[in-house]
Amino acid sequence: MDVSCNVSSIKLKNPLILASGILDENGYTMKKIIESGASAVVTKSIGIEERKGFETPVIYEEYPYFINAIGLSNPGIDAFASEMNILKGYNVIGSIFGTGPEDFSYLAMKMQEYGAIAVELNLSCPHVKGFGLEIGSDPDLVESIVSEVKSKVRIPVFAKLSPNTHDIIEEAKAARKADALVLINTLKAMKIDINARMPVLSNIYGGLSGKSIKPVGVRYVYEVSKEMNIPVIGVGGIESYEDVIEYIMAGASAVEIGTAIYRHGKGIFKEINNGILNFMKENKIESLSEIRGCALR
Amino acid sequence: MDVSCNVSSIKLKNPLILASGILDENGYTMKKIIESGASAVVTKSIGIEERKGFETPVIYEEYPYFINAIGLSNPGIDAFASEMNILKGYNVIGSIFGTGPEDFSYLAMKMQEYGAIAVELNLSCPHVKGFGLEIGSDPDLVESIVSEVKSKVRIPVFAKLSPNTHDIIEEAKAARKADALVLINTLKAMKIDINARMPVLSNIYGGLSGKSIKPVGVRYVYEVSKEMNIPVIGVGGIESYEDVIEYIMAGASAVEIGTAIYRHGKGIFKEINNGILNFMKENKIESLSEIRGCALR
Amino acid sequence: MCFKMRYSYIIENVMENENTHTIFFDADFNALPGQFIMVWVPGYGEIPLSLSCTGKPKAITIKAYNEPGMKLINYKKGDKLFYRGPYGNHFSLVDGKKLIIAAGSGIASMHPLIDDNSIIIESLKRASDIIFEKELKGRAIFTTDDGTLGIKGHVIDALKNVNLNDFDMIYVCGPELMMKSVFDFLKDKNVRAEFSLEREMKCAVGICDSCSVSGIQLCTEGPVFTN
Amino acid sequence: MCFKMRYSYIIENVMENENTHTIFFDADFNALPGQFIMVWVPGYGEIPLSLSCTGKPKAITIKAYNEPGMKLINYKKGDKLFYRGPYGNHFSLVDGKKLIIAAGSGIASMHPLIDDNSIIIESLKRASDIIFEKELKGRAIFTTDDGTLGIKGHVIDALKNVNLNDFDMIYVCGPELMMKSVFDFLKDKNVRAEFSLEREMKCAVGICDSCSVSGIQLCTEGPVFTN
Ligand SMILES: Cc1cc2nc3c(=O)[nH]c(=O)nc-3n(C[C@H](O)[C@H](O)[C@H](O)COP(=O)(O)OP(=O)(O)OC[C@H]3O[C@@H](n4cnc5c(N)ncnc54)[C@H](O)[C@@H]3O)c2cc1C
Ligand SMILES: Cc1cc2nc3c(=O)[nH]c(=O)nc-3n(C[C@H](O)[C@H](O)[C@H](O)COP(=O)(O)OP(=O)(O)OC[C@H]3O[C@@H](n4cnc5c(N)ncnc54)[C@H](O)[C@@H]3O)c2cc1C
Ligand SMILES: Cc1cc2nc3c(=O)[nH]c(=O)nc-3n(C[C@H](O)[C@H](O)[C@H](O)COP(=O)(O)O)c2cc1C
Ligand SMILES: Cc1cc2nc3c(=O)[nH]c(=O)nc-3n(C[C@H](O)[C@H](O)[C@H](O)COP(=O)(O)O)c2cc1C
Ligand code: FES
Ligand code: FES
Repeated sequence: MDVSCNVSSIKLKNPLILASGILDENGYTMKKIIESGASAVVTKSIGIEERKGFETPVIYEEYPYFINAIGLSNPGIDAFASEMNILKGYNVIGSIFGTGPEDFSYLAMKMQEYGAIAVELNLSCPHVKGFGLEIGSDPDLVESIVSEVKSKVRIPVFAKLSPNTHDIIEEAKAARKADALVLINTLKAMKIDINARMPVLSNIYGGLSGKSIKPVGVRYVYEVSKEMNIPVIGVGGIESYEDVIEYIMAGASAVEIGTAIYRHGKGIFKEINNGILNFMKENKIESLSEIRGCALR
Repeated sequence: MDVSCNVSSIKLKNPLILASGILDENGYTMKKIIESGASAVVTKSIGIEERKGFETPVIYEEYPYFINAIGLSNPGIDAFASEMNILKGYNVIGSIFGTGPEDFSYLAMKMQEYGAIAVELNLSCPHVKGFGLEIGSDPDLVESIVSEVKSKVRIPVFAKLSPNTHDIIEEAKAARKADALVLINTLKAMKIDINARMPVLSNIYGGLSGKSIKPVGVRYVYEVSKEMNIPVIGVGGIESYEDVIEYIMAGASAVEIGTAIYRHGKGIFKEINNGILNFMKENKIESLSEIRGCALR
Repeated sequence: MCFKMRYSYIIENVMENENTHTIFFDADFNALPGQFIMVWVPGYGEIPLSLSCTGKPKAITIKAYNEPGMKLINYKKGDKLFYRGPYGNHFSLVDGKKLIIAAGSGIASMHPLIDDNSIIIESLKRASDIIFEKELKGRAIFTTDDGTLGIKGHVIDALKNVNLNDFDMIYVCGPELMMKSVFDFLKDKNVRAEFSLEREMKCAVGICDSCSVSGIQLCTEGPVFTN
Repeated sequence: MCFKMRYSYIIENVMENENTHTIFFDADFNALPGQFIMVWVPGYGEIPLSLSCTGKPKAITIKAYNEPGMKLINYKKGDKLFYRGPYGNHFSLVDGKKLIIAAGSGIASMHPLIDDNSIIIESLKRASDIIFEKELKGRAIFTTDDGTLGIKGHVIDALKNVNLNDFDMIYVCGPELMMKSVFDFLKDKNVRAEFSLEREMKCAVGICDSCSVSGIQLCTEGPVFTN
């Protein structure tokens, strides 16, 4: 049985990638995650300059909700070189964010220089003004960012899109020059504590991730896989091997896992991998390509 | 202690309204719901002609997910007269859907004639082609529908908007002539059964409701209440009195409850009402207006 | 309460008559006579079906009319049966003597009630419509439209000849007209009776209003009602 | 595992010294010495604080530096204390003799460990920085930077005079430099020791990477580590 998979020109030993923003600011942490069974890690989204991110509280948790407003805290692309150094020889996908084509292409080139096997454009963070969501909802800007980055780097370029939209196909088409689409980022959401009578997150709004958003994530992967011919990486609410299979049947080439780590720990990658192998054995599936997109109608 | 509330010119004995589409196709059922403690009911969305809706399965349930694709099944506005007749003297809000200003204003007039205390425009059903979501994402169309309906009926007009959007404020502004906004409808989502290897819902896509979407609903209510001066009715994932208080603190004038009924039964209205009263007592709150919007920053 | 879609493997598919089959499947949920499940036939639809065996193995007995039904009766041993549930309330279980009144496939939901302490009155169109022949043997009074088995006529024609006071409980299931006639017949008699109603069901969890009668949801507050 | 935001009522706010307060609150979760909670001061921020009492009532002892801290030490009896947790692992509980080595507010997390079987070495800037004076009485060896109490010097100066083999466990908490010096001092001695580390913490549930040291998350795999 073969759980390996290809995303554009990248070959992965299994479809399980660490999602951006979760345990991936620190080189040693990312190394641990890969040693725990992930086939690759996506770094925290890195910008041109250091950002402290928002004041605490930056997360709110009440299963099945997980809302975060970390605020793109990151050390800046230059300082990040030292973390990338720790990861030489490992499968690292560099996530980057910026305000326009110049930022993104500069950051992408840096990531390539640092040894990233691919670059993931964060076009979709829902809670930071001027980045992410605001970019993601402007198809022309998305198109020019993707084109510009593609023209500047040799490594594959993934575009991570926002689920806070009414027309994912329009968005996806704007990003069609990317080597793969990553769906989805978090849903803009919030929590008010009724006893404190105020929003919990210092930023008020945050991004909903985890279990609650899986049906939305699967739908985006399905919709895009059905309408377009482009590799898709599925993200959102994956907690079990069943969830991974669901995304793959919806058309995903691979998946990213984030929030689930807080309940299941880093062991989740091995656990899910074993689950997938068992499922394949029971159902006499030799390779994931047999079931990829099989639910598409 | 006073749990009554006003939504535009309508006075309700408590803030708990039955949401559209749940136990509200049948006059006797709606009567039962009001007798169980709801201050008003919103009817199932009614169109010009009868619609059978989609083939089964039309729901998928796996707590905390609830996905439906009923497909706007309804008897048509003429046949619906007999259900409305059963409800004479009760607080019924008529939900309607159509393809443009003419449909909506015709249906609204009918609802007024049938004795509805208000009309709710369904501008947001996410899974039926040509209705709802497609309309809701066209601000000009929304604006002309709301204007047209407002010019034709005396009863208050509520506009129910879609959460499947990147800019709720743009949408809300298009509907600003309405007497209140209703936020939110379901999120477009889907479920694939990995053992059957196909989507569960016959329509493939459905709307995600229930617990999972509460943080998204609260955020929409908060965002609109903060930016605009228009009454808002909060909907989405309400299961407990805490959830109702959360929506009210986000600025909601009243709330609608739907999916929670399948776990809590019709008794949920009395239960929640008691919960609200206890909360008010413990916190020395005399009237809901004291806390309405108190979390807005 | 968690009703997510599940599946069990089919153990056996028994043809009861031309278009009625009993499908046994290997499931370990708890259920009581009168409860039903929503059976999903992927690609064809989802339909409510009573459990005709509530122990181990479980079974459904289906008279195929529509697409999902036709597909279902062709399922083979080892196939997956998808379903959610069980849903609904159940027949009261009594220790004493039971009278079971059925018409057509209504007998399916009452099959688990049949034992040495029960008498069955069953009405059929014709003799060849009979199902559960073995279980009914020696315990059943039949009526048929064409007189090919038992009394020519309807359930009431058989019911008239029975001493109702012999029974601690009467269970009824079948087409609504038939149940109405039984209900009316029993109205002024001092007997305990339970009726299982069947209506179109879409959600089965009490929110879509498609199965409602007088503001009551058959799927959650029924399908069994007392006289 | 459910760490949603909760609140408890404050029972008492005891001033330990100028800017250090112990706040007792009425909570019934289970916790062990060494664990911490994330305290939310609405409008001001959220900070990790060790439980300085783990029984009933619970308490936190905070040395106020930043905005949330300043706000917190002014909380009154009857106010709501918002928090989530408890988080992290805990000190090993041993039956025998314990040596507790603390500097500054590091003593807070080890307060629940103090009993008749323990000796404390505490290092302070000056005598007036002392907290938990009553509990420490007769059990503590002090060192101060300015010599206003006990030995003038650092923990190591006190540690040198102690027979380490008397102790079944050594617990250490304080600034990282101090812990490093203790760690190095103990390196070639054959003793059991546990160190509680403090780093910036944002999520406390092991996903934000802000508290990581060599790929280990202090919030979930720590804060207590063995030598
Ligand atoms: C709680 C409950 C339990 C049920 N249990 C069983 C069961 O154990 N076994 C079983 O076979 N069915 C059972 N049914 C009925 C079964 O679900 C339906 O037959 C099936 O869903 C098709 O229904 P439909 O109305 O969609 O028929 P359609 O697809 O519309 O059927 C086509 C035609 O067949 C006719 N028809 C449908 N069903 C019957 C019938 N049973 N007898 C005579 N004419 C019929 C319809 O009137 C229609 O004219 C049950 C229904 C409910 C609500
Ligand atoms: C697991 C854990 C448990 C903790 N338990 C406690 C506890 O029980 N009691 C307690 O008082 N604190 C405790 N802390 C520390 C406390 O959380 C921080 O002091 C507080 O969050 C402020 O931290 P900051 O880094 O944001 O400081 P800032 O707001 O950046 O502080 C401003 C300045 O004060 C200095 N400073 C901050 N804290 C200290 C300190 N404790 N000692 C000396 N200088 C300091 C900083 O270096 C900085 O220069 C704990 C921390 C962790 C991680
Ligand atoms: C704490 C946290 C931080 C995140 N930071 C980023 C980020 O920096 N860049 C990004 O593209 N996505 C970020 N995300 C989104 C995730 O990568 C992912 O798209 C989302 O959480 C859905 O997946 P999940 O449900 O498995 O977590 C973050 C998510 C969380 C929970
Ligand atoms: C089964 C079902 C049917 C629905 N039908 C309608 C409808 O006809 N019109 C409408 O405006 N909303 C409809 N909705 C959306 C609800 O009114 C509500 O906006 C949504 O479910 C979120 O609230 P909840 O989480 O309390 O259910 C339906 C929801 C469900 C679950
Ligand atoms: S089937 Fe939906 S309410 Fe009964
Ligand atoms: S505080 Fe976030 S990983 Fe430890």
